[in-house]
Amino acid sequence: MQLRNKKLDMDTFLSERTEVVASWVTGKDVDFEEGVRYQHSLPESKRFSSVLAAADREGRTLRQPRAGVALVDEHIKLLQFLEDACDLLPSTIDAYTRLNHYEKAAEGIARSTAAGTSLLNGFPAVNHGLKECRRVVESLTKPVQVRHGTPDARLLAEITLAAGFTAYEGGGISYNIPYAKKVPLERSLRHWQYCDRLVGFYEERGVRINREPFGPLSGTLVPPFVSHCVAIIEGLLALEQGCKCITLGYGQAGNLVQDIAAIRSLRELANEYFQAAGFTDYQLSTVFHQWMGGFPENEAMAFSVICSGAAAAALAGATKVIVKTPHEASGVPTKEANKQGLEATTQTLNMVREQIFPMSPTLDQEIELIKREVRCVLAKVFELGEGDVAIGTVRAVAAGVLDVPFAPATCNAGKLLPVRDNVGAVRIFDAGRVPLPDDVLTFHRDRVAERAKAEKREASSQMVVDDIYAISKSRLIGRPR
Amino acid sequence: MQLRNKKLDMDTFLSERTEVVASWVTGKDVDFEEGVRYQHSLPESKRFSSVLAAADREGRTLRQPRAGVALVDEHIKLLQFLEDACDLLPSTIDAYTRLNHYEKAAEGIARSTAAGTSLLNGFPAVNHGLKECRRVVESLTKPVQVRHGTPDARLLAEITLAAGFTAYEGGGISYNIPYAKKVPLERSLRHWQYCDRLVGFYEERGVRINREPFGPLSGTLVPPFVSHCVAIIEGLLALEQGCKCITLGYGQAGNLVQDIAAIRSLRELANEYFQAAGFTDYQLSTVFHQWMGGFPENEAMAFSVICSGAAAAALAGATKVIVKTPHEASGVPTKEANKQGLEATTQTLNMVREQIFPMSPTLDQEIELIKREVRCVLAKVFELGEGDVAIGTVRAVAAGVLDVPFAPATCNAGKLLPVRDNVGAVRIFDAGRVPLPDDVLTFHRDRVAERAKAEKREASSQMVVDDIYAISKSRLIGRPR
Amino acid sequence: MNYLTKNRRTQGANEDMSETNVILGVIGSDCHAVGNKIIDTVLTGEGFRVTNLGVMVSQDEFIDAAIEVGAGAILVSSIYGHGEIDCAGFRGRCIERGLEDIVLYVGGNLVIGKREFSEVESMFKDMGYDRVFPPTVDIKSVAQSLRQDIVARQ
Amino acid sequence: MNYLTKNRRTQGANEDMSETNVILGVIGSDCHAVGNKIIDTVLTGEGFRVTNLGVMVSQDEFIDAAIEVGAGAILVSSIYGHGEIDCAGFRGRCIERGLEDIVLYVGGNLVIGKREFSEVESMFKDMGYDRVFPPTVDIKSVAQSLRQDIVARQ
Repeated sequence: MQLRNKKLDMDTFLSERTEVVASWVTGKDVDFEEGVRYQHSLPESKRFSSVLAAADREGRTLRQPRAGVALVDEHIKLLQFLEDACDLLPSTIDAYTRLNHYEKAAEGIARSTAAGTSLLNGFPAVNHGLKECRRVVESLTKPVQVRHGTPDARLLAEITLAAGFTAYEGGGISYNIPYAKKVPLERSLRHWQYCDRLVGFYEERGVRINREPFGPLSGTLVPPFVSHCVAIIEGLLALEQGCKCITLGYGQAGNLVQDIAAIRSLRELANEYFQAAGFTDYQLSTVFHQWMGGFPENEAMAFSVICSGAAAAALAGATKVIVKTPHEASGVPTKEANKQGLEATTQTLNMVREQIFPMSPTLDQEIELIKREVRCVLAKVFELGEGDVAIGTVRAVAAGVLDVPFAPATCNAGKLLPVRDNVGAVRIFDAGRVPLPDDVLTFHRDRVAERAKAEKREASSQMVVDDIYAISKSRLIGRPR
Repeated sequence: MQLRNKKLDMDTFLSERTEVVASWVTGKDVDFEEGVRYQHSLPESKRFSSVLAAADREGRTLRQPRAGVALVDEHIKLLQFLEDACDLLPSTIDAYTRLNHYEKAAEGIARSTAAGTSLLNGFPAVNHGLKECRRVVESLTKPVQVRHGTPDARLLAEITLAAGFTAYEGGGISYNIPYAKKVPLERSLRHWQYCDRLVGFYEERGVRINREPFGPLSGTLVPPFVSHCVAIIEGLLALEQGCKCITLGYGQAGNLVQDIAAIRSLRELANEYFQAAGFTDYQLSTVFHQWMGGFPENEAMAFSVICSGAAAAALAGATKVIVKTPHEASGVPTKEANKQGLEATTQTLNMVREQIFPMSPTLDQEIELIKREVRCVLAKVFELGEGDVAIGTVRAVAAGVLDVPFAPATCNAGKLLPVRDNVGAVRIFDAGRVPLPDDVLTFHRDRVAERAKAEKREASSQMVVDDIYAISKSRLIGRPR
Repeated sequence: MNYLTKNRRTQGANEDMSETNVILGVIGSDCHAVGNKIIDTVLTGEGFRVTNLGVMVSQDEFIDAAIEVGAGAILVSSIYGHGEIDCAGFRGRCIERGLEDIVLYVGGNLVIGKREFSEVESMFKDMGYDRVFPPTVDIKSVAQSLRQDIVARQ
Repeated sequence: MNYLTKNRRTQGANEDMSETNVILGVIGSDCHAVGNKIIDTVLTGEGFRVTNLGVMVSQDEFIDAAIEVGAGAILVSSIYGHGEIDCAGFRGRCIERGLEDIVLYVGGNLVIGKREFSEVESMFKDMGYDRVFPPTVDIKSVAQSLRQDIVARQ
């Protein structure tokens, strides 16, 4: 299969579909036409796109947790427990399903049943299959999204969309580079064209499914322009396949001005690129992820990190915020801790949402910086792809033009090295092979030098490591002590 | 005794002192000269003024809890438990001592001993006396402040300052109007001249005692200019009596821009007035109180309120922050909850302290508004006092020129009625008899009207009541639901 | 200080109750004034004739006022945690002074520290209070109970 | 992806250990890469010869690498909570394949949900791991134990 950014034709899709639904036993239950009918039977209040549109109109920031456990009844109980404290529900998929290891997921389900507690870190939707997934949707009153990290998420999409989930996270870059080790980028991009086309088919039948590229990538000091480039590319790829409802994401960096500039520039840049590519009929929203790096073990301190993210999300005007829990440092939280994260977030959103973060030259400068960086990198991506953004992406990643810091994928260059500046904004310590203009590189270098001077040490990889662990050690900036 | 803003002469002070130390049995143990020697024996690390000066130099915000229990050993254990999580320690005095009801405090101590748990809401320092208070100071490594709410705090000052406490909160207005019902203002002002003069005597003997007027007043929607006027007046009164180390306070209002403008304008105004009165040799710092109104019962939500205050304190550049606890809605917290408040605050301060809230026209406007309001009201205070700020204060309060909302004191007019505007800033709904210029009143009226329009209801006392309970009900603004 | 009462009797006024006197105040050395003003406003709006003694009220001041106006109930608030001391013996004092049947309510942060409300409630009921409320209680629901309890006692 | 190892061997290098091979990797279907890179950097800085298999490593891949370089220890990370499944039977598999005496460490967020670390530690020690670490462990202290344990086994 040769990758191009072109809408998949029906024959290609259908022949591929035969393989997809045959790849695990539960696939055979999926009937697209019946799925469309089922989706149409859902009330507006359970449709992700409608709830997002209303929030966007009202300038509200919606709350969404992460949550998923091995067994269906327990999963339903978990989501019902969280439902009152949030606006949008997730079903976080387990790590075996993400790698299409359905046998291992089956083992995890069996062992979880035996143990009486979930031994999987998420909900194995493929193994449970269409009817059980519908039982989840039917037990809830709010829209449910599939959140995962799956390079080949075709069967998962077939099952969950037919089952009434109304939003689907992921993308060919954002669910490969931070989540896989050896999956070729061409392959994951192609598989996500399938998912996007499936969403496009639903759209053509009057069923709007929300599509959300995964914003935070490795979640570790990712400069805004890096995740923005990926988000915009995945948005363009999704639009091409007929998706109409796109939510672009960004993970909290920790410096308030930079975080606000990031969300504001993300929306503006996305509209710019989508419209330049000829798309006008789409619904755009943004998602802000509370801090995705290491958390403090101390729960009071974890609440502080959660609240800082909630405040930034509201001040930035993000359409929704993905919420962490006070158990974050210990992995999968209890349902009570999960709810506490939502409650702290709710209070913060409610105390901040009407407030306006004033425009200022500092904020303007930050917005313009991100825009210039994104435009530089994306220009190179289009150039490398000779106008085709899918081909350009594969080549740009291979060339280190698109480079995600601290990602596991071997296709990723990993030469770009970020570090915080003296006010905690994420800057570039080593640009690797990312083609940024000299004055932008000088700006980053000056900011990093300012910090190095304040700390009376050279900027080095040690400074980067210090930054990675800073928040879990109760600091924003990893200063020497 | 006739009140004037003039340094008390030695004879007056000494003859008054004889009465003061005789007013309860523990008074006889106080020897000023011996107290001076004891204070000199304390290391620099236990001196409030030194720790404040260092923080001010470094631009750090220090953390201080509230804490006090009935019995000395338990009080020491409590402060030792909190010591690692904060920079400055308190001894919060119980409500009976605050009203000089030492017999009732004695009963509280006896009943607490019998019950094996504190039945008082603070530490009855006067009843415990000099030696026991010194045992508190000697059991700790950080500076300790007396925090209370005492209109006549003369004996408490004599005992605690001789015992090695190095900071003393309160003032003739701020510890009367929000704390007492029928104490004439002349009397509390005069009694606080005594306290200030005592601090002045220590200063003259080379012992610097920090003095902190109580900033938040009634803690309920107090417009910044109201508390600023009181803070500046009490600063001037303290300076006149020879105090040199002044910390002026402000209680979080909840709108970030207003809170930052408040702390910045407070420092600038204080320097302006202190220097205009001829004082140049003083040490000024600021204190930001986390939200002093009603808290949500839900502890996760309470953490959010705590963190919002910590963030505002750090962004405003306050020298210290007074920290609330997740038990706030339930009254006196456990020591564990107290520490959790400090931990959440620590994390927030550490994640915010290096960040800079950008200057902007909006912030400038807010700073200038507060300055104009303060200058108007203080001009009238000086006019009413024919140049004497003490006399002017008594007359201004009687005339409703100085007016603290929601205060219990009958001497206070209580005609000023505040309400939030559409972005959550505290504005004036009814100015009562406070002499503000027409354009300022128009500004407030327009802002309140904007909110009323958004809520499709008239601004009314119901809106004010809604605002009072909003934060405890998980909102900043008390909108109709 | 009448701004909060401007809207009194504009809504929810229950004419049956308009002659029912109740005494309101914050007991002991407690200076928390805000909640007291709000309770006054709401109860007045609900049709009670409220004699509000404000903050820092002694047991005898409550009783004096109740005798003077012939009150059907005394509503005691305590926010600062000394309730256990300040509120003890109040029922006995009422009986001594001839108010055998008066309805006695208490509410607020009644003890030092976070304790189970049910435990606090029993303690204060044992002291002779008819009802005990946490600080978060909806005042309108208090008004409703108050109506019933006063009628039941008459 | 060598930027984090630029400063290797500049500090704390222990020459005695410079020939000690250890195998490092994140087990199972776990893609958490950041901590893995840091552990590599620190252990290398401490003088170990680290063979880092990165993320998503199977038990047999660990054992293959250990046999190939003659490693004294295998360090298994698991961050995503599936440790209970992924790590089971590893000691047995090592013995089957002739690595009777190899030092076996495991660390990370090893189970689903917040549990007492002591409980998790016992569970994994029962599985045959020599030491079990929480995610917050100081890697330098791990290096110290590692040195001692490898010497003790030889």
